Amino acid sequence: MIEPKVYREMGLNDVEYAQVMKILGRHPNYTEVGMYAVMWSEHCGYKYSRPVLKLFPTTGPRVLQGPGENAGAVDVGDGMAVVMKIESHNHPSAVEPYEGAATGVGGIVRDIFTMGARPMAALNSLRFGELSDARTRYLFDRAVSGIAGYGNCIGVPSVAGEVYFDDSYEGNPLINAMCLGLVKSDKIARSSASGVGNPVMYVGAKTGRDGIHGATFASVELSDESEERRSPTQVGDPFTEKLLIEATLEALNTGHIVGIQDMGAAGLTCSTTEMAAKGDSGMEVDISLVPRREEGMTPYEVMLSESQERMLLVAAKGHENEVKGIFEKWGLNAVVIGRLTDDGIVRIYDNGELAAEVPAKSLAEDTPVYHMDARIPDYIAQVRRFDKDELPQIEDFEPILELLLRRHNIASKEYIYRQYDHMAQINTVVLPGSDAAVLRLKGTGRGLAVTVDCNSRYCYLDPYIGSAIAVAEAARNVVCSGAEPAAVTDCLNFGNPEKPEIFWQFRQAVEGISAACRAFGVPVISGNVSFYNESQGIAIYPTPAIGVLGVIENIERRCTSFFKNDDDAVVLLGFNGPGLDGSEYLKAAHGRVAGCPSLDLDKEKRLQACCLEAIRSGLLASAHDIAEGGLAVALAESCFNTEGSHGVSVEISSDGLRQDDALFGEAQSRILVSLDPSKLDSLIKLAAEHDVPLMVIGAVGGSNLIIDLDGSKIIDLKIEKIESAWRGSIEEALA
Amino acid sequence: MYRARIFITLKKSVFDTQGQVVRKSLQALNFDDVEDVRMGKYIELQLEAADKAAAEAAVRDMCERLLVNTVIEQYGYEVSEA
Amino acid sequence: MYRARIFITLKKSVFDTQGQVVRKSLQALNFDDVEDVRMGKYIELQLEAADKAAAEAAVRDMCERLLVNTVIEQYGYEVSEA
Amino acid sequence: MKFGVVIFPGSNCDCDCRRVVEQVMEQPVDLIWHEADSVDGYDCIILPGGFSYGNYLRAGAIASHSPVMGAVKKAAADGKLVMGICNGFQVLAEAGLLPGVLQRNKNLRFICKFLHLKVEHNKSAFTNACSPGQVLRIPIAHDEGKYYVDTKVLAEMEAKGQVLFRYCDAGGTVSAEANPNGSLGNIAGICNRKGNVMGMMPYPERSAEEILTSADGRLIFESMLRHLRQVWK
Ligand SMILES: Nc1ncnc2c1ncn2[C@@H]1O[C@H](COP(=O)(O)OP(=O)(O)O)[C@@H](O)[C@H]1O
Ligand SMILES: [Mg+2]
Repeated sequence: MIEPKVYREMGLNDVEYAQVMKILGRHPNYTEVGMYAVMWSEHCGYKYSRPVLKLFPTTGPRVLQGPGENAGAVDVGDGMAVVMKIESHNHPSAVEPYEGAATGVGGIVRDIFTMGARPMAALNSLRFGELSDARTRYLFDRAVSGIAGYGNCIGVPSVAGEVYFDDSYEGNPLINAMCLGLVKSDKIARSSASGVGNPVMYVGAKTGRDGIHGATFASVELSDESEERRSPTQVGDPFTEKLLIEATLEALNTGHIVGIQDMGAAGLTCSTTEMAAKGDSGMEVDISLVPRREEGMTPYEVMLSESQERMLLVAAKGHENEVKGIFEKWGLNAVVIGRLTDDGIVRIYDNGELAAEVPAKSLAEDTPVYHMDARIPDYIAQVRRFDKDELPQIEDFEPILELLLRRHNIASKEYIYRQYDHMAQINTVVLPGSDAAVLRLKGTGRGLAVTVDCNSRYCYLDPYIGSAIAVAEAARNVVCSGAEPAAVTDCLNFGNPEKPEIFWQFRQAVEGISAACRAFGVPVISGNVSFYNESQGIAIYPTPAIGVLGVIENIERRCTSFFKNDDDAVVLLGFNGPGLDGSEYLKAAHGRVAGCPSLDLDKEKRLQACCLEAIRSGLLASAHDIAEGGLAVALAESCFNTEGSHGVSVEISSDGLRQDDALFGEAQSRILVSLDPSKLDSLIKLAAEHDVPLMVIGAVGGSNLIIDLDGSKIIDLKIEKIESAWRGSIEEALA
Repeated sequence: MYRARIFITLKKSVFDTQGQVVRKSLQALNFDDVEDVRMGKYIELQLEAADKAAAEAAVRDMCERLLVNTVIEQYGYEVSEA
Repeated sequence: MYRARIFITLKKSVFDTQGQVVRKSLQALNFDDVEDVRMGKYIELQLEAADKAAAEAAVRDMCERLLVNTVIEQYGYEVSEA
Repeated sequence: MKFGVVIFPGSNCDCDCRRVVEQVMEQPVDLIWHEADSVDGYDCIILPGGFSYGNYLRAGAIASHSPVMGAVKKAAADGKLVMGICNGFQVLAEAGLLPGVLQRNKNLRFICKFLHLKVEHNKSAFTNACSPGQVLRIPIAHDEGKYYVDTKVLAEMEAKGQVLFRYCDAGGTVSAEANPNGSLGNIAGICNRKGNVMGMMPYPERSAEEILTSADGRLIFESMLRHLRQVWK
């Protein structure tokens, strides 16, 4: 019999333990308790989040695979599918940033090629404390190196991402890794295991004691104790991963693989039970056959190890040697460790001796579900008490613009993406630096645009609206690149869901994402939940990172955010309005995080439709989403073109807003575009058809950024000067 | 003046993939009898200190604070008069 | 069974960028008296050999053929019975 | 003209090279497994970029001992063209087919970006389609690209025209600011004394199509074709 202390420490509560006993009709043994504990943790079992996640729209004409598999898949035309997913690796990265971030990349890439898709691009969404803090600088630098070290080695280009710095992440940085891959639509591989007698094969790296109970570790708050509880850190081996990619894709190509699943969180426990459950099968495996690199491992340790770069697959009977041969050609282990049965039971033997015997579905599907209490947090009322008229008026706008351009949340992210190979596979036709990365689909004339976005300060101020804005902004970035948004993947990073205030944030966020996705007709096809992002009891800002994939029908009609030709007209497309709430300006110039951002989904939809049609019709030379730092920052960013910078001169009026709001406000649903003046009439006509306001505000040219506000020239700065401040800011902070 | 030699390796519990690959490569070169290759870092430096004990203390301190990632690495050192 | 410890450093004539960076970082941590930091590789391995001399010969051979790039690197080693 | 692109475990850019040879240059090309013991029948062997054997120990070191490298050495001795790109260059240097070594970049970080290369002369099998001093826009993506060789060898290489490409600015000036990784003499690409083995850190196949914002890399493939056609005539 297992002591309550033991199962509680593993993460099961008394009610859950009783439930396990009921399922088994007996006391579970130590190994079985470990297996239930890890599979019923939030990280694997989604016991708190599952009822809420049901709110997402997950279907659509393009969807080939929604949530529930290793990754989602959408049809991108010509019989091709894109497989996509995002995942967190926050807790491991807080302890060992290089390996944590690296293995995060490894894990998400495995999810993609497990579906039979060749990984074609990686993205990342990062959150840290402020770079003025030494520990943060270390975490940031090492995490970026880890992503680079792993991604570069496996030849998957890291094409886009985002990073924000805010005190709320100081004790709990976020590392979210996203990946997409390409596969023929009729060749998508799945994780369900069927066919009695089919051999179960273990392939890839050997098993050690790393990361045991990693999944439960991800389901508790970080404290000094977590250092102790932690079993050896997982270290990544990108070289083995690269071999695993090639061998797996080659093996899948034989058509002799029935089902396949990577071993991520909860290792063998998760892969055996999930594969069996999905295929309505049972499975018998003998873990003494599992290749090991440490001696004396117990069944518990083997079943819970989270060693990296491993997969479980079920081959068609009689073809195991062919499959084995492929893995061995690539220098990898491939061992038959068991076979499928039909009784729905997973039996784990250790050298012939029964070590665990559990119904597959009881671990993989019938996990406990909790309907948690939700309560609006007290801080919401406080931050809403925001009267912008009380803010001191600013006289001198130039230093404010320079300050904003240097803000690490706004400054160029070159320091990061220089370290990522973003060109491998020669598909990246819009490199990092524009609103979204654009990849060509070789041999089709079409392309993809991808981005990941989330302004978590907005989400803190209002999780519902903030999350809807994250979807809107990501979609807008993709639209500005000339693509039609096709699918969303999301990584929901929150604090401890057992606290009603956190659960409220979580539910509001999911509702906001759902509303936006429905409005834009874009389904959620995959995602990941990361709770317990707290340190010393303080939660991070709610951070639902939203990845959006868009499809470009004609790759020649792609668009970037940079001004290209002198004398092009500069146009503000979209809906001006108040936007100081939650803005970077409010924080940077006034030290305040307050107000409530707003978004009108209908207007946003019209704006995106209009912009997309304008790009598709070849009207625009550039399109740039107006986000952090408002119009003034967007103008500057459009000037900073690595292929030759431009100046710009505009005249605007504050039109009922405060002057600082007109310059730096972050009202949603606005896009800054430039175009040949001869095409202006067509754009005006198009905007009218879509019922989208449009303002011609100036022209590209000169070598300065000049803004005339309400009849006086309030900003006149040399591009060269502000560009080098913007480009160098993050690197300076690290020096 | 003291001379310190510092040897850093991965902890035994951490898998040394690099060492594995190097071992396989040595075997392919017909060094069949090679086993258990561990790859690590080697640092040599000179430092001023009051005496050998002080030099050793300083070296330990450097290792803990900067040179070694104690989450996954372990280290040894030798200090001698230079 | 013999145990070999191999120390690989850049030749004196080759600039050690990493060593320089580490020295600066150490000084920033107030280890002011540190000089001449050289970064290198440390390899530990076990090997079977008839006797110590044979083990040493094998280690030299491994270094020359694979472990060391003699264009820029130099090495030392210690072999002991394991 | 038959091309062969070698795959080492950990090669990443084999398919990119194959695409450019096959689709852009319209030449036949095969992928060659690292265990192959012959590369007979190919006019040109390409060692692609990537992280062969994880670049463990030293970049290119372990791959340089692969069985196929014996065959590549023979092909080189027979006067066949051999081109190493990025990791391929590192392999050739480790294999002793090219002088010098590639060390970690001076900033100790991976660097991925477009930059400019100055073509030193056009009297080589790899540059004959360029004009002397021509500036090519080609990207780099590497961690260990700082070229180093001792001064005596360098002087000899310079004298024999073995330096083919140097990092420069858009105007063609070879300066310290235009040197991304600390390479000696801004060296980005070299050939052996005989002129049939070439290694370069920048990636010509990543800039061989207009859609990738530069097609300058084509000139290097074009040069090899011209050279081979001459030989065959
Ligand atoms: N962590 C990162 N990894 C890779 N690219 C990044 C990262 N952070 C930012 N970028 C790139 O820098 C550019 C600017 O990012 P961001 O300021 O988030 O743009 P936007 O506001 O248009 O979404 C984008 O091209 C983005 O992909
Ligand atoms: Mg953004």
